[in-house]
Amino acid sequence: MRMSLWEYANPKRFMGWTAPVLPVVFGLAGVCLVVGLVWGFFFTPDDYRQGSTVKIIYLHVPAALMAINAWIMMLVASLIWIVRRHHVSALAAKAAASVGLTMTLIALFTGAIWGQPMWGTYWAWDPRLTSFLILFLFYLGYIALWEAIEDPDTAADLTSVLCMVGSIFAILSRYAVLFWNQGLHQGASLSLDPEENVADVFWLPLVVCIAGFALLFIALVLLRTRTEIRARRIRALEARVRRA
Amino acid sequence: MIALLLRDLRLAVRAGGGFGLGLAFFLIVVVLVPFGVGPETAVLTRIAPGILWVASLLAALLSLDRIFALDFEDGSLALLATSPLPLEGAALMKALAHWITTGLPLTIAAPALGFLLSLAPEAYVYLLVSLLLGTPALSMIGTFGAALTVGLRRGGLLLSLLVLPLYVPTLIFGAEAVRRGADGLDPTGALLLLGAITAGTFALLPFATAATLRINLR
Amino acid sequence: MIALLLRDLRLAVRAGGGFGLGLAFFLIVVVLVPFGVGPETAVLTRIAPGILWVASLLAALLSLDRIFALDFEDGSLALLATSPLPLEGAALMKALAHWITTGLPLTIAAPALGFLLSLAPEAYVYLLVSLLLGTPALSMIGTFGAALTVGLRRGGLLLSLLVLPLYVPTLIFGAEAVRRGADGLDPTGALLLLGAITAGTFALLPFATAATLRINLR
Amino acid sequence: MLRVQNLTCARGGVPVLSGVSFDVAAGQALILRGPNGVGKTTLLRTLAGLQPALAGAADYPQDQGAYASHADGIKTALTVTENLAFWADVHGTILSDGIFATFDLVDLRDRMAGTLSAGQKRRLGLARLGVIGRKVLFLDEPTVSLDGFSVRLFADWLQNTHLAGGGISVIATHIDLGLAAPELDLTPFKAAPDVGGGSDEAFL
Amino acid sequence: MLRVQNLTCARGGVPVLSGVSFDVAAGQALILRGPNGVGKTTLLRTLAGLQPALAGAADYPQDQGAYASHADGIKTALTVTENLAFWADVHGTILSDGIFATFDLVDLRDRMAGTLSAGQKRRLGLARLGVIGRKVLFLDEPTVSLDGFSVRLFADWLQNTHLAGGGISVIATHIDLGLAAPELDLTPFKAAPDVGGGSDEAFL
Ligand code: HEM
Ligand SMILES: Nc1ncnc2c1ncn2[C@@H]1O[C@H](COP(=O)(O)OP(=O)(O)OP(=O)(O)O)[C@@H](O)[C@H]1O
Ligand SMILES: Nc1ncnc2c1ncn2[C@@H]1O[C@H](COP(=O)(O)OP(=O)(O)OP(=O)(O)O)[C@@H](O)[C@H]1O
Ligand SMILES: [Mg+2]
Ligand SMILES: [Mg+2]
Repeated sequence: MRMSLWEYANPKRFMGWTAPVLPVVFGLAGVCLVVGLVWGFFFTPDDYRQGSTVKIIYLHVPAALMAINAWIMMLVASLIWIVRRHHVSALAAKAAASVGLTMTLIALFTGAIWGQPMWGTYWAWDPRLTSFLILFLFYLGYIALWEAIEDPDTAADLTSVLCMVGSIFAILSRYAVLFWNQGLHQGASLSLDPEENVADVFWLPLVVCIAGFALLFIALVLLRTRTEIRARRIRALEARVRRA
Repeated sequence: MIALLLRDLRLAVRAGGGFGLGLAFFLIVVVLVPFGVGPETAVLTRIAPGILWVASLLAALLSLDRIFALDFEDGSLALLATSPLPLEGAALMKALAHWITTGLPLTIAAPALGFLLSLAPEAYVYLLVSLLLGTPALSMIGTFGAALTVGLRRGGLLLSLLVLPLYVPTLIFGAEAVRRGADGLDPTGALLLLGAITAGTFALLPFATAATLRINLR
Repeated sequence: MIALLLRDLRLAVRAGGGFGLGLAFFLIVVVLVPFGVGPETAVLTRIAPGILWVASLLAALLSLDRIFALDFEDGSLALLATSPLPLEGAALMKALAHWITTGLPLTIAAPALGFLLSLAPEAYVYLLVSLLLGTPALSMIGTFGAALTVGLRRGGLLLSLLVLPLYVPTLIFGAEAVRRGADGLDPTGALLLLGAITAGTFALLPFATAATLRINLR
Repeated sequence: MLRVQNLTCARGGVPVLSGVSFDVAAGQALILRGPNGVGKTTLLRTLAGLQPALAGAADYPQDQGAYASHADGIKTALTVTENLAFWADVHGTILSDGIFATFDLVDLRDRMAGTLSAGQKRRLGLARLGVIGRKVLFLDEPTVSLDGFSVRLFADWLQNTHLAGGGISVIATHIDLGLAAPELDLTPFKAAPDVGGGSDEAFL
Repeated sequence: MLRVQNLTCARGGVPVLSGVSFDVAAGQALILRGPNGVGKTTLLRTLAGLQPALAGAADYPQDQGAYASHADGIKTALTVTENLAFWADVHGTILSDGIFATFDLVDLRDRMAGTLSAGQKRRLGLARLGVIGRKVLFLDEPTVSLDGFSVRLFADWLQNTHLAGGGISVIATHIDLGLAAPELDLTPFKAAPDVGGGSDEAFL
């Protein structure tokens, strides 16, 4: 019998195949990050306008990208939970949320540190910054809802609904914020149009860093999902012992 | 469904004046701001549209947790869920009742309070229109948030945390419309978007709310 | 009495993170104001002290109705009233627990939020000191208000209505202290008055609160 | 007719009862017995469709079930009549005057529900059952706080009006109602510690 | 010893019972009977000092009274042990292990009170009485929702521990507790429509 892809989402199987995969992903993430950051920090020239401060881009941009990706992953995982009720996907959504929150914070902090030399202020109500602040609030609410509900299945259901409704409103907020204020922030640095891209010397290490962050994100989500599965397993065993 | 609306309105009136109090809170927030910010008219005029909108948002927020909490505690909600009334309809009626007891009186009173904050004279019309268009969305979104947190004790603050980011688009378009009106610019775009949000929330959120309630009643 | 304090803190933590949420509400109010008022830094700097104080006041307010409501509903309050614990002590402990879960985290976080509103750099110290001196008064006054409305369903909004005027002096002196700090003036007078209010409320209100509770328990 | 087959139900994600099967014919009542915590409330809520069953099924005419427990949805700020009228409205039935007499509420018609004594409030809660006109009643300790006279009043209504009209009811109680109805002891159905199906099932 | 003399008590500003007099000696219990709405709850709350009497007085050793009703101050977010420990702390007593056995709570010690069944929660509420060490207990329907076994458990504790230790208790109940105690029917004390003393008295 051919095994369905969904079989990998069975908690036991998931624990099985992630155990060997996890160190590999962590290793790759480490390699990419070390290469990308060292390259970016020590082997690229200073920017003619921004000086050495430009180098914070190697943390800022990948973190910002991962912050958005984490939300998208949460949305997909929530949909899978609603449709197919695979416990692993619900827990993966929960895992992605805390990683996403951390990435959002890193993007906000590095952005703020960058803002001081660039715009002369740590914080401005620029649309992109503002969108990120709103994203941060969404993450906070989502995680708080997970924490507030006792029964894990109920929590998974409710957070899934919140994630779906929240996604619509997050997109709406993005447009609203653009409508509200035109900003100071840079445009996209990675674009198909070569004219718009940052110079190649900055670009290559940036790509490596983004790959590193992406791998790190995957590794952290896997790790946290495994932790959540273990926690649920302990819960189940405790319940069984209590009843016996 | 009308029975539910009437009951909720009657309860709001009986239990210590539901109508008056949302309004009173709005009034007090508007009054507190000059104490905090200082009495200069120029500054107040400048921030009036924003403060009025933020205050109506907070006034709406404050009564949200009552939408379902009492019905949940005394078992009405479970009984409603097993009654012939579709839960989607109940959600809609709850939002409507909340709007009638909070949003509507607030909208009617807002011009008077704009006065306290020296709102620019041109802006009054837009303040009224934007609140009329926008506050129903606040009630509907809030009802959804209330459904999410209904089983939880001390859900009140969690509710604010969940609902406030959802309020952002409504707030931005609403305040922007008033500000543009005050500055003599054209606020139609903002008003249209505001209307679209309200229409969208009323089309979609009753279903999300009903689903959430069903989960929470399990 | 310590047992009551510990129990309340434990309940706050268990029931969905009492600590985090008051804070979150504060954060969100501060975030909403620029959406309403517009993003110009000059305006924001100007109104930052007032908004920060009004926001902490509202954050404190939002959780007030929980101080006694749950204990009243499940009968704990009647049992406490017939226990050897003096009700005055219970009132004090309730206010303290409220402050620890709301006022304290809020004070600690306020500088970070001042940042979002581009608060003048000189004002940070005074923001911190004024909140540290003033928020306990907010909790104590709020506890008194909560005692007044404890028997009433939908007491939440009535509570705001009763408590907000009582908050006015604290708000005025608190915001004034920060504004003076921001403008490079001497804020000592305002801070002293703020401290006096806090001392006064803690000396008197526990008795008023206990008396109110006794009446409401009849 | 109500047919319950091999039902497993859970509370807090833990299976509580498993393999519950019984039939109740139209015009019959069934009394659930069992010590505190055996799962009577859980079973009734599952039957009423308020929570999903882990396994098995309960069949009865759709939209004919009604659940009643301690929390009986009485609004303290409405009068007795207003409370009943609301539920009649929601269920599209008519509030007849007879119901007040049946449940000894005639003197209390215009009293705010919040000022009733425990037993009076309970009678109001039971009167709701007479108003909504549902055929299959799931009753969780319906006579708590009632005095002997009121218990008989309720038993009479159940026997002579509800059951006589082809109704069904499943009643969990620790008190003897004086009904001529079969009893079912739930103790044998207590879920074994290793019975499957809880919300953590997949993790074991 | 508890001595009640010519007590008149009111609810909602209306006198409900008047001229209630009785004595209960140390080591004795008194069971209050009467139909729903006669005023048992009102009387017990008045005796416990939760509401003022319109006339008459109740004498018993000060600070020895305790009131227990349905609303028994259980925090759903605390465990069974934490709930009891809190009340022990407030009353300055020590939470002994034996209390869990007495009220059949041993298996539930670390369970959140919110996850208990109705009867289990009631047992927890009763266990509080064993913890606080008060001598004069005013109990309003203490055995509601309890199964037969638990009712006996409670009656045993009351008889062999509380009363045997010189305690007093006044119990309103519709259920037979199996206690050898005198009963008092409150029906004769029902306040006549023209008895004075309500809050509107001065305006009549
Ligand atoms: C706290 C404040 C900030 C936040 C939340 C923030 C957020 C973001 C986000 C979300 C991105 C990725 C967007 C994308 O690639 O689509 C990004 C990229 C970028 N940010 Fe920031 N930013 C902040 C401050 C700053 C500052 C102060 C600067 C420097 C002046 C800056 C410069 C850039 C640059 C150059 C990029 C790369 C352009 C791109 O890939 O889009 N950011 N930032
Ligand atoms: N979250 C939970 N975790 C574990 N067990 C739970 C949880 N919630 C409830 N239970 C247990 O489930 C069992 C069934 O409870 P239920 O309320 O159905 O009992 P019951 O038969 O109605 O009892 P009673 O006669 O006391 O009302 C009880 O033993 C209860 O302790
Ligand atoms: N506000 C009010 N106005 C008039 N009568 C009231 C008011 N509140 C309560 N009552 C009446 O006072 C009487 C006494 O109530 P109480 O709760 O003491 O009765 P009880 O003997 O405990 O009854 P039960 O056995 O049902 O618990 C009841 O008849 C009740 O209807
Ligand atoms: Mg039960
Ligand atoms: Mg009673």
